[in-house]
Amino acid sequence: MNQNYLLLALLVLPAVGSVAVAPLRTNDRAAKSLAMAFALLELGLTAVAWFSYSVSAAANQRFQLTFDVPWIPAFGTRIALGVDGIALVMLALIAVLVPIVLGSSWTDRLPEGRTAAGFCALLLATQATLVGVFAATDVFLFYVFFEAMLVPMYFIIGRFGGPKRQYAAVKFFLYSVLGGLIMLGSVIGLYVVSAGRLPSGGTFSWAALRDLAAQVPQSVQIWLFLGFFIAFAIKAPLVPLHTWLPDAGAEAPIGAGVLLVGVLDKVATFGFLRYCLPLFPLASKSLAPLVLVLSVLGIIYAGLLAAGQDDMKRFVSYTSIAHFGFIALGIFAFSTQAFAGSVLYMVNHGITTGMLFIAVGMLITRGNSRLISDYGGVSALTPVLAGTFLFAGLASLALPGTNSFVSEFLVLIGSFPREPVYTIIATVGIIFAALYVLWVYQQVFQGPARGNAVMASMIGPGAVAAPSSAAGTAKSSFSDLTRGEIMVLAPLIALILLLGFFPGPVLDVINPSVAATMREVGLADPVGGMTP
Amino acid sequence: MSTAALAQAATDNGGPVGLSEAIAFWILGPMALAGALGMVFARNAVHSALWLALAMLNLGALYMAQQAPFLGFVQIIVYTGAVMMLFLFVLMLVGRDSSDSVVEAIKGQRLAAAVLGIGFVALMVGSLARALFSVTPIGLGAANGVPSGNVAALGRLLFTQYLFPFELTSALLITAALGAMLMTFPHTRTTAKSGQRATVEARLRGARVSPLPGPGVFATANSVATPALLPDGSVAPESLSEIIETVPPSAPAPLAPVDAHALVGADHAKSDRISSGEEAQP
Amino acid sequence: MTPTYYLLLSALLFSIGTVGVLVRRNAIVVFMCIELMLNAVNLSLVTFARVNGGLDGQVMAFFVMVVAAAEVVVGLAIIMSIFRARRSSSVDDANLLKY
Amino acid sequence: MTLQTIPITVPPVAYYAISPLLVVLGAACLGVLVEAFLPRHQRWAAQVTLTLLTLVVAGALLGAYASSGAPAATTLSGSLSVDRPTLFMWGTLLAFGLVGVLLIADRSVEPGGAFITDAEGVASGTHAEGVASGTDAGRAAGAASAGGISRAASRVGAGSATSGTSRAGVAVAAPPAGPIPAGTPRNRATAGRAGMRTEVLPLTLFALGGMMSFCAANDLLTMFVALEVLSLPLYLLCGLARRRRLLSQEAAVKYFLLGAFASAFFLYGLALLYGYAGSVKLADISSAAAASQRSDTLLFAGLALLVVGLLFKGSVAPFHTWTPDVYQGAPTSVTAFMAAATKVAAFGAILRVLTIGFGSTRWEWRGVLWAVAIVSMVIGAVIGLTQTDIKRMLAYSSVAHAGFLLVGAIAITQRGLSGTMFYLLTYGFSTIAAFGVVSLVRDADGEATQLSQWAGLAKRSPLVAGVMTFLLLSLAGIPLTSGFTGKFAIFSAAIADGMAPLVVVALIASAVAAFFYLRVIVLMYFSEPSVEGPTVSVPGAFTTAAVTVGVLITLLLGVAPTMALSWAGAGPFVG
Repeated sequence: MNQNYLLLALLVLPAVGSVAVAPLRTNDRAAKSLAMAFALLELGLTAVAWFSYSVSAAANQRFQLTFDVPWIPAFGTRIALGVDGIALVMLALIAVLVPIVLGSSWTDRLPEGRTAAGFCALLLATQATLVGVFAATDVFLFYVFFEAMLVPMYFIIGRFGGPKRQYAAVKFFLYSVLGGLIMLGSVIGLYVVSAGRLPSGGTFSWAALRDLAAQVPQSVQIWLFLGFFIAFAIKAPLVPLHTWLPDAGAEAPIGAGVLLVGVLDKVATFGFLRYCLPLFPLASKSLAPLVLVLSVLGIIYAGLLAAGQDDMKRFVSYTSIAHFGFIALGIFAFSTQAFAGSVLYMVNHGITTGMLFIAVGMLITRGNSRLISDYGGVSALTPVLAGTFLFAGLASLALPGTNSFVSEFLVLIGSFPREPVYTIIATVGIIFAALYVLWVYQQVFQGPARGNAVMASMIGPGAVAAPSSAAGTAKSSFSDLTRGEIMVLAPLIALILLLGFFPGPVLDVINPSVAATMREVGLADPVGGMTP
Repeated sequence: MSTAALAQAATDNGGPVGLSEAIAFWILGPMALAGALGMVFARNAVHSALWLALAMLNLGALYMAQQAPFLGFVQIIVYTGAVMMLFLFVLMLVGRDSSDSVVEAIKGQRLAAAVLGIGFVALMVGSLARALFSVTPIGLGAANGVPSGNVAALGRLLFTQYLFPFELTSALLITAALGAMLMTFPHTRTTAKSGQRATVEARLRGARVSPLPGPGVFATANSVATPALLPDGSVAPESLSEIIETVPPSAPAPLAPVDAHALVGADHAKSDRISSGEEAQP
Repeated sequence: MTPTYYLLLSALLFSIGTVGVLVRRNAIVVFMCIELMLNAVNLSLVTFARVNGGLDGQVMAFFVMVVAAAEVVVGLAIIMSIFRARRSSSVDDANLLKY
Repeated sequence: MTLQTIPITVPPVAYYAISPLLVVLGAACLGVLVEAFLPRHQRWAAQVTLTLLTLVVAGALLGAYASSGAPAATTLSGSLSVDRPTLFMWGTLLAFGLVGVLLIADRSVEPGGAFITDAEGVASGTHAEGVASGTDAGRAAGAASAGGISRAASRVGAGSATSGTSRAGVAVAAPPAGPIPAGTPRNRATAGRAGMRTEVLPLTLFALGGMMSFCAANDLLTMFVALEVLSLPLYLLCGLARRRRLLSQEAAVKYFLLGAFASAFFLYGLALLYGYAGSVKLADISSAAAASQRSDTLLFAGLALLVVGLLFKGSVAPFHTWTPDVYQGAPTSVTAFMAAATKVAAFGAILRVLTIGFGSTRWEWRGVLWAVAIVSMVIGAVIGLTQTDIKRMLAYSSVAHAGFLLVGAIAITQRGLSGTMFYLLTYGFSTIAAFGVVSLVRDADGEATQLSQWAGLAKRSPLVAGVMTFLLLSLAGIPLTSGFTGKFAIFSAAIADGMAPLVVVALIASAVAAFFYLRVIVLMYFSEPSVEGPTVSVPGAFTTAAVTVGVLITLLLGVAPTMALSWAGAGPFVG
């Protein structure tokens, strides 16, 4: 078999980087620079992978750039890597976001006693596990990365997060471990099922299991599906299992927060597409109503909760939950457009929410408070930041011309023929959630200067009459974005516009894989659908 | 019922239980049971040990009745004779609070234990009875008989069939010896042993040249538990034993003049006191 | 009468020993109760040897005695050492290890 | 009286096959001789050399025999069965023995070693010290002084004047210059000079020999004798801690009494099975169960009692009550050795008994063991949450792990067998290394085992905190550690044998258990260290080697377990 080492390199590079950066405890600057170098190198490698991926061959070859060696023969596991279009765009998203995250954290004040080396090492470790999750084509290997992903993220939140970071980190870890262990049951179940049906014994190979899927009776499929589904629903998160995300998102440092809502959670929607649907087609179809109800519920509920938040990071987290509901709706509507829309949505959401998160982070750095009520009239002080924030908000609102518009539109027209009721409800809900972004913008940036944080920075420390909610004293007065910060945000703005106007290249990569997934589910597009 | 007769009875009949054995069982069995119950219910640990010895003796006799003469003797000599005596020995060393407290440490524990025990008895008795009442024993006539009797047959088994466990018990015995030394042998000396000269010098240059007063000396009783009294009637602290609980010097006040007197005479009074042995009590 | 009565006696003795272990508080008495349990087992072994018509049961009883002797030595040594430390052999006094 | 003599034919002995066992037991005896004849200052070096050499030689012999491809066979009249699982477990035991001995022999972490020393001996060690001093000396002093004039009162009260008097209030005499209080420089100096009692090393070897016999025993009598051979040294070792003497002795008494109680049950089970089958060979019991007309009551009563004894050794709930106390009270190095090796021996025996002796009747008893496994997992995970002492916490973790092991053990299949044995290997190394790390975190009173004392450890010693974190993640079963591969092996065997509900319970229990491992990580990394927190001693070569080996193997078995898995799955039991 022809081994392609590109994906292995993608996987190993950040891990090596993590090990290399970790010892640089005394020199923050060197640690950051080295980490950035590794991240950029990874970006370059990812670009190579992107261009090595042949769109024309994708129609009859599910995975490209494959690498496959046996790992633990006794368990039938292999180190099998490979990408389809869906995984490739996710890899690209990671590769783009990590340098930006590093850049946005460049000037972060770390909690006392923590070093930038630790942060960067953990970030790169997270990146390595994320690459593994998306590139694995062996279910066991996927599971290993899925679980391993928790550990660095847990430490990032727990060590570098906000005041309630312990609580948030533990909650995050426990939810994820619980989900992961339930999934482990299903992973083993898959193996046992395959051992009973294959002459060569059990396997974890995704392709072999997919081919086997039709032979597995529906009752078994449902049990196995539920194992995977619960794990993904926790990770996504879908509504009753979502409570960890607002805490984790609020307490995580900005950089980690971007990865958390930008990429980590896409693992779940990716998992729906890659594992739940093709491996358990019968179960997916029979349980789709349940998922749809949960998705729509999530959209409405998270939208309402977002409206009630005073904490900006929590607010962004809640809008993310709403968006995830939307993505899940697209996936379980079973149509090519909706699939493609969902995948594109995953990418776009990573970019727009990431940008929103970073913008919020920049504001918080200036005002030293996460509370919306502590701000007011900031745009007069920082017009560029205000503009950036507005832009991110509009992108998240799916304004035509931004990237989200394309994906949201695709999901809507793809879902509507099959699930009109859910689609309509979801649309209303998602607009609500997005509208609150504008409301927050208005609260924070418009009008006369007001709010504790703003006043404190204007009058100077110690002069505030009631600094109850302002965390400490504002040391930095409100200055506009620095050049470095603009450099961090610029690529994101460019991507938002680019994908808004020219989604074609990405859709081309996605479409063959989406079509293959559709075949694997065994459904035809509903009548009246359009080909994107 | 002599053990020899029992052993005789045992070798007589091979399998089923004969009348003589039945009589022996109905005498020895209840006694063993009584011993066991006595052990559990006796408040004093020494009494418990004695009750247990009774039970073990009876069990030894029962072994003999069951064609196991060697085991019977081992039971009596080794178990009752050595092991139980070791128990008693330790009890005497530890004997200070060897009686049990009546207080229950855990509420309702006794009741629970009793219920558990009765349940266990019912279970075991029921299952054994159901399983075995119809069984006729094969008996050991063949195994014990030719060519050289019970002991030789046991030895033969020990060195063939059970060779490995037999050898393994040696590890057990070494461990036991090593452990007993390790746990109970008092600390070895840390300094070099002092010679006679050093001892003499230490004594002569020390605070006290004369020997320590023995307990009971100058006092009204010669029990080791009674402290020696100094000429002024106060207690001589050096005379207190380190290992024995000392009875407080009772009512020294009236004794003081009498004692001073007693030193020179009043033989009658003194011998009376000593013989009564209860002088120390107020 | 059948040898079963021996087994019943043995079961009774074993149970009495068990109850004794559970109710008595003095470590040495508890240990004696365990010895009683071992003796009860020996009675069973001897009886089963007779029922089954082989001497294995007797050999096993012999092993039990050897093992019990070694166990007694170790057990009493441990009890002695703890007694020296705290001058009590009551199980209840040994309660540092409760959380 | 004429004696006819019939010559005894000694049963054939496969010396090569059982050579590792013979070497270990022989060296233990040799160690006793060394103890008797060598002058004191040479003993430590001689014993350590002898013990380590023994383990290496035994391991080499084992390896040579295993690779010679000799067929599995029973030897010594069927007392011992040297088959592939036996060889695997012997190898595991020898490895744990080696690592355990390294920890036990270490004299650098605690100057002079963690065991009672020649200088202090037993009697003077009884003077109150450490944690025990406060409550106990006070109580003893109070009791003694209530009895009358007592020099004993002042003697016992010595060294703990403040705590003793404050509690008892009646301790009469002011403390004279009594024994040297533990933890002072003077004490450390004398201890370092005097050195530890080296009897612990032969005792360890005896225990190891007992364990090896235990998991190879092919009849119940050998198993019983081996059970005692492995237990008695452990009872003794538990009571030999130099610090916190009272705690240690109490642990020894508890372990001893409960252990003897459990072995009485084992023995009664043996007797009933003998009554049932007329033999105590496992294979005979199995064939009797298949053929017998007799009521099965005896068989199952016997099995139940037998299993109680075995589960006790494996510290499976509800027979686990000794575990936390003993793990906490015993010297940490002994706890490490015991936690890892005893589990192997106990589960080796459980596997053998269930597979050979009762494999044919498994449908009748399996339900009960299902329940036991669930109870064990739940109790271990839930009560572990409430612990505040890290050794107790690891003890409850061991109870939970015993439940997982039982899940694998009751799937009477080749997969279940190999999975359980592999799990024993993974669990053992993680646990030994974890206890090794525990022994490093110390304050003036010795080991700082209170969880609160571990707060902020990562700041003081990032390396130790990192190692501990890795080991805890392994115990929690996170991928890329050996704990995960072990869990996977067991759970896949169980699901393949149709025990999916049990596996679901096990998975949920693992998630709960993950929480208490996580608590330690949270404390170490996310909390601020207290001012008077513990220090991390710089370990000597021995402890470093032990912890390093444990960590490396934990990583290796997590990433590339193929070789170990194939050894574990090399063959079935032969009875």
